[in-house]
Amino acid sequence: MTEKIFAEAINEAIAEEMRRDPNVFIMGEDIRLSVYGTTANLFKEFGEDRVLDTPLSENGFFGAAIGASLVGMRPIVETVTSFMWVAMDQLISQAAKMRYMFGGQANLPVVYRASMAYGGGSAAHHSDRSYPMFMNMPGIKIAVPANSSDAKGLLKTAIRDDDPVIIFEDVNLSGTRGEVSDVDIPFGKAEIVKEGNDCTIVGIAGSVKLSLEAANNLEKEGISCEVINPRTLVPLDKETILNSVEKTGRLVVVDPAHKVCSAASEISSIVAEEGFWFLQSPIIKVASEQVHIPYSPSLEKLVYPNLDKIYSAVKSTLE
Amino acid sequence: MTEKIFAEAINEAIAEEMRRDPNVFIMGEDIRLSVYGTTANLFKEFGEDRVLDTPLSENGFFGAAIGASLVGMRPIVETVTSFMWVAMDQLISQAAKMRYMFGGQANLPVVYRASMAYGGGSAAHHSDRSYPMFMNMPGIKIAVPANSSDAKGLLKTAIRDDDPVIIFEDVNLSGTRGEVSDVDIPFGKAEIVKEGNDCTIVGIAGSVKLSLEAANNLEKEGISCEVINPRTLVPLDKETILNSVEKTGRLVVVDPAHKVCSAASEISSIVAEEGFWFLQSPIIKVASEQVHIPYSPSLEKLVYPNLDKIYSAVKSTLE
Amino acid sequence: MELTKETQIHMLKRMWTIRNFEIKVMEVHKAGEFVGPAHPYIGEEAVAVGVCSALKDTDYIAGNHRSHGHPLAKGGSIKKAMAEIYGKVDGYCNGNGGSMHLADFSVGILGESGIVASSVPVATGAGLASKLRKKDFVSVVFFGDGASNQGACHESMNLASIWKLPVIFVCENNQFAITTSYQDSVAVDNVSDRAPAYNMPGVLVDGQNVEAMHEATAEAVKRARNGDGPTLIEGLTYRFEDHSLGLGRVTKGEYRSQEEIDKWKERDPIDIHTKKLIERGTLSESECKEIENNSIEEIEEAVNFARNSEFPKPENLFDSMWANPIPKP
Amino acid sequence: MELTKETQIHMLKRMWTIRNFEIKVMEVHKAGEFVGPAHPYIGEEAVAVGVCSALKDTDYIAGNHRSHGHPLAKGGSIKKAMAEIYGKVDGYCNGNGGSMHLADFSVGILGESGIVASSVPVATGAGLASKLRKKDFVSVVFFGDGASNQGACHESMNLASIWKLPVIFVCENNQFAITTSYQDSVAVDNVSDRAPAYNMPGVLVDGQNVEAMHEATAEAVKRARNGDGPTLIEGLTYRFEDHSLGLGRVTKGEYRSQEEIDKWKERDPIDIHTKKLIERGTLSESECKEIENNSIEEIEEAVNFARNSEFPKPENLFDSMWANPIPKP
Ligand SMILES: Cc1ncc(C[n+]2csc(CCOP(=O)(O)OP(=O)(O)O)c2C)c(N)n1
Ligand SMILES: Cc1ncc(C[n+]2csc(CCOP(=O)(O)OP(=O)(O)O)c2C)c(N)n1
Ligand SMILES: [Mg+2]
Ligand SMILES: [Mg+2]
Repeated sequence: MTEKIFAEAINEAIAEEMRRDPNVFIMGEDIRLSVYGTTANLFKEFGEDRVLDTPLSENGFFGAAIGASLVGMRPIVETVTSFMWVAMDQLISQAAKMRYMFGGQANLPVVYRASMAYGGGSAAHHSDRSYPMFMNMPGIKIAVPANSSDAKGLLKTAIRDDDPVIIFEDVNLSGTRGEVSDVDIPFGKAEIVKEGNDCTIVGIAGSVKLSLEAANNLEKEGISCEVINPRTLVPLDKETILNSVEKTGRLVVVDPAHKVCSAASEISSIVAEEGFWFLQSPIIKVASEQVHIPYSPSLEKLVYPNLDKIYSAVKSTLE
Repeated sequence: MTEKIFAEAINEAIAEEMRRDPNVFIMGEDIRLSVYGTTANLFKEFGEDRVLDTPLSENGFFGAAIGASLVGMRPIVETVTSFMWVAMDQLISQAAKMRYMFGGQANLPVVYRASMAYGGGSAAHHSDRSYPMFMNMPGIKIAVPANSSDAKGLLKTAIRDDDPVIIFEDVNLSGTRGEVSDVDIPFGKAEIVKEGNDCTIVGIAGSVKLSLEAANNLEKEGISCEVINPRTLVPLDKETILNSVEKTGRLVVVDPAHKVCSAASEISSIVAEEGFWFLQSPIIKVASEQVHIPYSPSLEKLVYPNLDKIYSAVKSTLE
Repeated sequence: MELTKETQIHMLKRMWTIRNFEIKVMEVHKAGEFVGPAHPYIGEEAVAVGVCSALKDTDYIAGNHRSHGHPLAKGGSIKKAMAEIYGKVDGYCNGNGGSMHLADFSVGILGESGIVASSVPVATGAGLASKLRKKDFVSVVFFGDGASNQGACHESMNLASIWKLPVIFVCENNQFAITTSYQDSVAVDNVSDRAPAYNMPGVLVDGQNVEAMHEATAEAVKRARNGDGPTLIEGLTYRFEDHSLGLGRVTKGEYRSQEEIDKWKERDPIDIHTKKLIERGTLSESECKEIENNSIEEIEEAVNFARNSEFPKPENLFDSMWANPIPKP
Repeated sequence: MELTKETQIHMLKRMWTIRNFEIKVMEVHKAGEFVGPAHPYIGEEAVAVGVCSALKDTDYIAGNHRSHGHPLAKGGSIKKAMAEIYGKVDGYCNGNGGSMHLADFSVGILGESGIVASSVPVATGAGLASKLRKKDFVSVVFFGDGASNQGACHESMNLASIWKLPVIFVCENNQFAITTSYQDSVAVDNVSDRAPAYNMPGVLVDGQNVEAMHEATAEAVKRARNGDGPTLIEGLTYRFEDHSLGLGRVTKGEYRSQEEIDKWKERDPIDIHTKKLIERGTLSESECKEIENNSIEEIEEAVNFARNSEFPKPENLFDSMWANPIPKP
């Protein structure tokens, strides 16, 4: 076990998988010079046939990755969450649907790494957190790493998986440090980040860290929260969540995505259906306000989940 | 009040609005010959500057509609739900975000009419029901007409509204007949289709008809359901739903969209948060299975909500 | 250069297979034996057959909603194609796909796409794999005149050109996108005029002439395998039937005249090729007739196969969703 | 044809405004006065200024992430531009947009777009409105060499051409998309070589020569107002600074040599134009200097305005979401 920065952990996962399997390659915009900070040195090590700088044509090269995966390669595509809109057709019509439409003939081991930058004054065009939309559409696995260990372990699993995967890499974690091991992290197994008895908090991506901080502070006030990191949203480990709510009787879901039809909505609705009898109080969603991300720092910070919102949510479940 | 077929009601709304306001025009693929059955005679009446056949370039002409709306026109765009993927950038990056990003300077009175065909053997590429994804993204109003009256009244409201609107026109209703009036139907006001006391059923688009049929049959077994047609999902009239659940204590949401992060998930999560204390039993989602729409009729019919699924959902809330 | 006798005959057979397949599909659709949409390829057979006859089994193709001609031309199983259209478990896709989503990976058919132009980037990616892994295969994509206006075509052609990928872009210009003439929708005279915008050769070919299509493709394949990059081939052709089964209501006669249709029917690709074979003495008239008859029989067998195949079972609904399955949400 | 003295001077002023605006933005960004990204237009001023000086106030423009030059060239308020970059309530967009989303509808600026190429269809639509409602205005869209590879450009140019829309496509070819050379990403030699693929004129212009840009635009505007349709203008230019403030880490010197940068800096558009004005006797050296100094003052005022403006208040978070507001979900 070594300590790594989130961005390094990603880099390491890519390099290791590229060494292991000559069919793995990576493509994206300006990755040779590592504009987004996670592809440093790959070009040097692997050369031009394994590390491809692409033109500004996301629909084109997202689709090219799909085609390459169909004939045996394992492409990794680097992008930014907000740039996926221009490539939705390839993501939805092809990556998500192809295998099923073709009766299982198509293997699609393609990974889209979507960096998810929000909270830093990038404004509405560069601050999307769109995983809930992809959750609605069957066919793509969705990973939401919450720390360096997840970042490496989930990416390695993604690369080895024969289904298409989108990894949403929360840029707010880029500089965070954490233990990183050599083991893959399986999809669909949530992590109980902290045990507790009074209220379950499920956090998503960067919100796991926030939820843990909130839980630690609430502990001092005598409120014992269990914090869960789902790690993947498709598949979603609902058992771990339901078991926790069975114990605590209360649930808060912290999700940086827009609130309506969010991952928080989904998790809430699962528990309202399958864990209803465990519940002692309303399920509270702490998600982003239903507004675009304003540029102005005075407004932007109001939009996302924060400690205060979590405190009051947890407390309201205990009233 | 006169009786009209759903598709006629749409046609009538378009024609009336085009007569009323010279800034209203319609564009889409093969609309002059009314390939999708709702634009008959418009070309004859309004001519080539008001009824535009477009090339196969959804991203291009969806965006052109946005640009035209910015400078004072009121475009209606005809499309099919599944063709919106190729145009997501214009829908999300521009239609949904522009007004807010520009501090309210941009008025975007553009209407996208997305016909939603499913259940007829069109397979995965032509059977999308994607309104939940658009619900997640603020900035677009979403109408889901459930009958001829809605079809006309909501479309007229949409055309007059200064915000972008997507109307999901459920093709399973195309041939249904219903009363149509000359009044606009306001956004954000749900309709109580049938009153009842034991269980609330919220249906979406074509599922309202199904839910009503189920409720009528359950009535015979002595189970009294209240059926609600939200009419619009953005804005969503949660008061009407919450009031109903306050009365009935039980909720089933019937949604033809894929189940995960569906409109059903959202409505369930709202009630689990704001109507929790009214609830006497779990909230049940009856939505499409999390699988692509198979071509084969033997499989396709398994995917969607149907009467039996509604019966057992309602009954389970009463156990 | 004259093509081998074998190729000439092979092409006639394949065109007859497609023609009779489509005739049968129209017949059984009318009889209500299946319900989904289907887009007949009748009149355009020379395009797919000319192209695919210049390919190897190890080469890849991808196509669009007008989907039956491509896999049949590439050598996909006729029976499985028909069974798929019937939504049966013995179809290419076990009934999951239907007419618009035929695919047979075992002979290089990466699949047809109901979303117009959507398979163009995918096929480009197969070409990319060939280059990156230093393989010998080429990748071909069929798309229509309407599709050529989609951004996906632009992006893919640019990618294929800058990376010199072994990709062949085949525009089946049947002159209409449903009811919209390409003259009203494509800003240039010919789709192939756009090739210079991607620094690749663009060739306009008589799409009713199967040998011309073959030759243009053979040339493009040579370039592709040589590492010289992509080619845009435009086959100028005509759809003899309605756009789609079931759309007859709007698509009969209103956007194109009966005269025009009749004029094009005089240029039937099968007739043209048959005449040549007979003139050259490659085949006799009766040998040609025999090929036609054999194909009718073959299609009859395929239909019977499809009719006798089972519908997929409810318990198989989720079968093809994932390579590594996940729990039901 | 020589431009009027007035226009020549106007162009010098506008270029200085942009130059000094950008210098100031870099300075205050370094000082941490605002945090968001910003993409300096230094070196490319002649493109936006040349183009916009050939437009009327009633004409429309739309742009991209390299966004400050376009609105300033079109006559947008300098103070509001700066205040927007500061995220203040007196900005164009009340602080909602920031650097990448400047917009001033009051003078025809339909807005900049952070998503590359995404405003191209939008601008095309403004042109469509002009045609459908028989108005006189034209619509201009600025996009980069990188953007030209996006499908949105293809679709928009095709639409504008078949409908003969009064749209002017201005490709600011500064030769790089972040670190990617257009020579590696655009399959043709010049972006304007693609115009024939849309049956429209394509002109390659020296983007350091503001008068050349003006003239090419004036010609395109004439065509557009005449109903002769769109034009593609490529201004060949160079970005003197890093791609974006804050990205210096990767974008300094690794993908382009200092020599190349220096060579291009010798072709500073302001120098080139200033020299001309002095040579022609349009202005004296000291008059030119005065214009420069005035612009510095003007920018200083703008910065003070921005600094003194308030941040938006929490209660205004939802203000601009809807034209017809809806209840908070
Ligand atoms: C993205 C998208 N837009 C629209 C459609 C509806 N549609 C199906 S086929 C077709 C016409 C296609 O024309 P073309 O590409 O010329 O092929 P053809 O049908 O003539 O063979 C259209 C508009 C679609 N399937 N996908
Ligand atoms: C769709 C999309 N993809 C990627 C980006 C990230 N990005 C921002 S600017 C840029 C380069 C743009 O190059 P160009 O169009 O030449 O404009 P320039 O920056 O050179 O002025 C990139 C890749 C983006 N904003 N949008
Ligand atoms: Mg066609
Ligand atoms: Mg550039």
